[in-house]
Amino acid sequence: MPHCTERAAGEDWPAWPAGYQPTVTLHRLAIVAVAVLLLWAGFAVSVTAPPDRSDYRRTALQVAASAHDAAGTGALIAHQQLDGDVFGTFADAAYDDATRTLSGAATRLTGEPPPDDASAALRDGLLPLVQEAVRALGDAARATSRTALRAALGVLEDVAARLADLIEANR
Amino acid sequence: MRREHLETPLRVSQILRRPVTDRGGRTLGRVADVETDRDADGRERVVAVVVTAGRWGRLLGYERDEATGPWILEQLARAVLRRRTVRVSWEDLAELGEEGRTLG
Amino acid sequence: MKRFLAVALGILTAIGGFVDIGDIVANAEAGARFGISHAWILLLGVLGICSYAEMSGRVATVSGRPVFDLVRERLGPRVALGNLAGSLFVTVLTLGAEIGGVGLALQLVTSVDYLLWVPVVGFVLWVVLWRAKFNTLENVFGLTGLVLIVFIIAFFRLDPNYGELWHQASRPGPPHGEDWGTYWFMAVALFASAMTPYEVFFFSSGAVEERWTAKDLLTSRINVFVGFPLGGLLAFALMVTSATVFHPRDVSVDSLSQVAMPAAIALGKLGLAAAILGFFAATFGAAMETGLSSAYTVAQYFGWAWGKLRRPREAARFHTVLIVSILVGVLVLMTTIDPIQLTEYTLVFSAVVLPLTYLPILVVANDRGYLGERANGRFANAVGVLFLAIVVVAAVAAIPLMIVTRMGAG
Amino acid sequence: MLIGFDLLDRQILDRDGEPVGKVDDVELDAGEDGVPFVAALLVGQRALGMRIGGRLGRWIAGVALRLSLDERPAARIPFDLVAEIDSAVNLSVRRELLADPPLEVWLRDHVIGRIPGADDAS
Repeated sequence: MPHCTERAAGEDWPAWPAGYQPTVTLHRLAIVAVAVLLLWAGFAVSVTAPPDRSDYRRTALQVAASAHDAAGTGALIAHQQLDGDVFGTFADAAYDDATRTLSGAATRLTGEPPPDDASAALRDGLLPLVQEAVRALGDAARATSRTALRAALGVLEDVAARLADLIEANR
Repeated sequence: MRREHLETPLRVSQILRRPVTDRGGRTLGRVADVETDRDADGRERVVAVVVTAGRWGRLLGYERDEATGPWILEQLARAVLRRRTVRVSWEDLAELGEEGRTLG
Repeated sequence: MKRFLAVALGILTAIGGFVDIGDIVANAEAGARFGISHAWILLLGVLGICSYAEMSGRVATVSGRPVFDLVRERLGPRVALGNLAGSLFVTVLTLGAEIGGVGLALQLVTSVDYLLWVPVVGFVLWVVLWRAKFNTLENVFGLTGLVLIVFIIAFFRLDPNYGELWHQASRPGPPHGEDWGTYWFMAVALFASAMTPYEVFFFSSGAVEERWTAKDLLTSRINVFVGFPLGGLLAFALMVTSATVFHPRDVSVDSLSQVAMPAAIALGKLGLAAAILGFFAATFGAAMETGLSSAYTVAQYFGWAWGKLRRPREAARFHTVLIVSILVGVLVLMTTIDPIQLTEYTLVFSAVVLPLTYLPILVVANDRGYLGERANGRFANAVGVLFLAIVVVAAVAAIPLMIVTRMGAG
Repeated sequence: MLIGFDLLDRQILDRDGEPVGKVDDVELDAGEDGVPFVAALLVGQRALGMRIGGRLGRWIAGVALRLSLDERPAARIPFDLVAEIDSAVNLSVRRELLADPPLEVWLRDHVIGRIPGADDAS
């Protein structure tokens, strides 16, 4: 059986688990602080840097996809309203949800200036479609007659199809 | 600190994780557990300490025979946690390494 | 006869109680964007929760120790404290998401913004947990949750393209316009939605509190092995109806109103009403379970008196944690974060913390000192280790996938 | 018996199976021959905090000290009161005989007990 002799902690021992010795804690704290700073700096750079062409295109395509989702969903709701499948409170809430998706997308598109001419062209193709979707969705939500609803439905389906084409063309 | 000079009452947490070396100064590891046995008066008296070289004091219960399997976890536990586990009887324990922390 | 009824009730409650806001969101989103190419993930998740719940139910019944009690006992106070912090964070966020889900369901029938409902729901939730007959209510909500069967009926009424669905299910992978990153991100979220840690905290604590004995073990197994897969079937119905309605139109789902639409399209107003009632029951039931689970984890770590059957006065610390958890859940929603987005985040974090509670249970389920002959057999261990590997991979992959795919946006 | 495995971090139950606390630390006392024996179980966040150690442990112990509202040391349960150790540590007495944890008492008297219905079983 081995005998055990006195020995100062930390001589050639692995360090105590975190926080046992003040020096270790300070050391770790410094490493953590530097890591956080670096992460934060990286985050700040990536957020504040002006978007390049591919970033812009990615954003634009996401906006187009959201607008397409909203227009498609709006068309579905209008369809169900015409068929008498939904009650009023549900339709209101569903139109609200679609409108929220759409307005979020529109804000993202107008919030970022396009970095070059190709990006500007993409935006100019997309923006009218988004605006038309907003208008048609509003019309459908407010429609009081079947005729008005049917008209809004037609526009929504048309916009959704054109947005799908735009997404496909820029993929 | 010499074993005989341990101040009582003593908390088990003051013994656990203390470094243990043999007479030749070879490191054995740290105290992972304290073994007791019931004496005639019904007291649980300390008979030995379990010393493991692993950094992680907890053994997930694999130091006991009742804990078996899953095979892969057992192997892992043996390899990582139970590496070079020795039982040092209390009489053989001359001194415990410094604590390196204050309690109270 | 009475026993048979009790077993039947248990199964039905397990089916209805399986679905929560995470299942609703993850399945509908996956169905809309990826068709049913994630069906196998859902199957895997259901098998995983069966294995996990069975083990923890067995351990709780035989040893009388719930999950978090064992977590601290096996991992030590320090590691278990980190574990507690992670699990509590996820459970309270999930509680917030469930309360948000109740609010959204109420908004669909009242047109009153969900944010106005949130404090009301939080208060009612607290009152229910404070003094109501919990077991009765658990059964009521579990049984009401069964109306989600409407999605199974809706699926057949939608006249789906079976060939196309089979094609999606049998060739897993991203469809046109999606990539593998988003496919796997969705897979992790879906797996986490089926295998939620709080369900197991709740289940094992219930077993301890109701003092289950070895005789109840059979009942518990039937509940798990019949109830959970059938609950998974309801979740699958949400995925497959969404895949039938939204996927062909290339429309992705990001609101609760969209999730209900297939029921309306197939079954009209009645189907829609059933779907919303189902959402309400499922999310409120889950809010009760997550609220209690938050308090269970803390109380079991510290060894405090806990339990839904105790007088609040006799478990003051437990009830204080419960109140604080509900308050935090409500406050999180009051930041106006979208409850659906909150759900997506909770699923990611849920995947990250799952191994921390799964590992100790797997280890203890093998401990003959605790379970005697009821310790894991070879088969249970093979399954247990397989899922440990899957759970670890999902936990490691969750955050990188979240960052790379920008929360699944691609 | 292994103190680390069989005692530490186990749930303590009274003779009726009611939870008393966790074994947060174990106190040893020296016998006549100088060999230590298990004297008592220490229960409470102060004992836990001191055991965890480090900044976090000191913080836990500090908070517990402040919440305990008096200078009482961590709850100490003499080992003689332990009847049996299985998956939990079972005492031979009812928990009413032990001092109630100060945090529980404070919350009961100032928060939970003041809400209507606190005495109703569900």
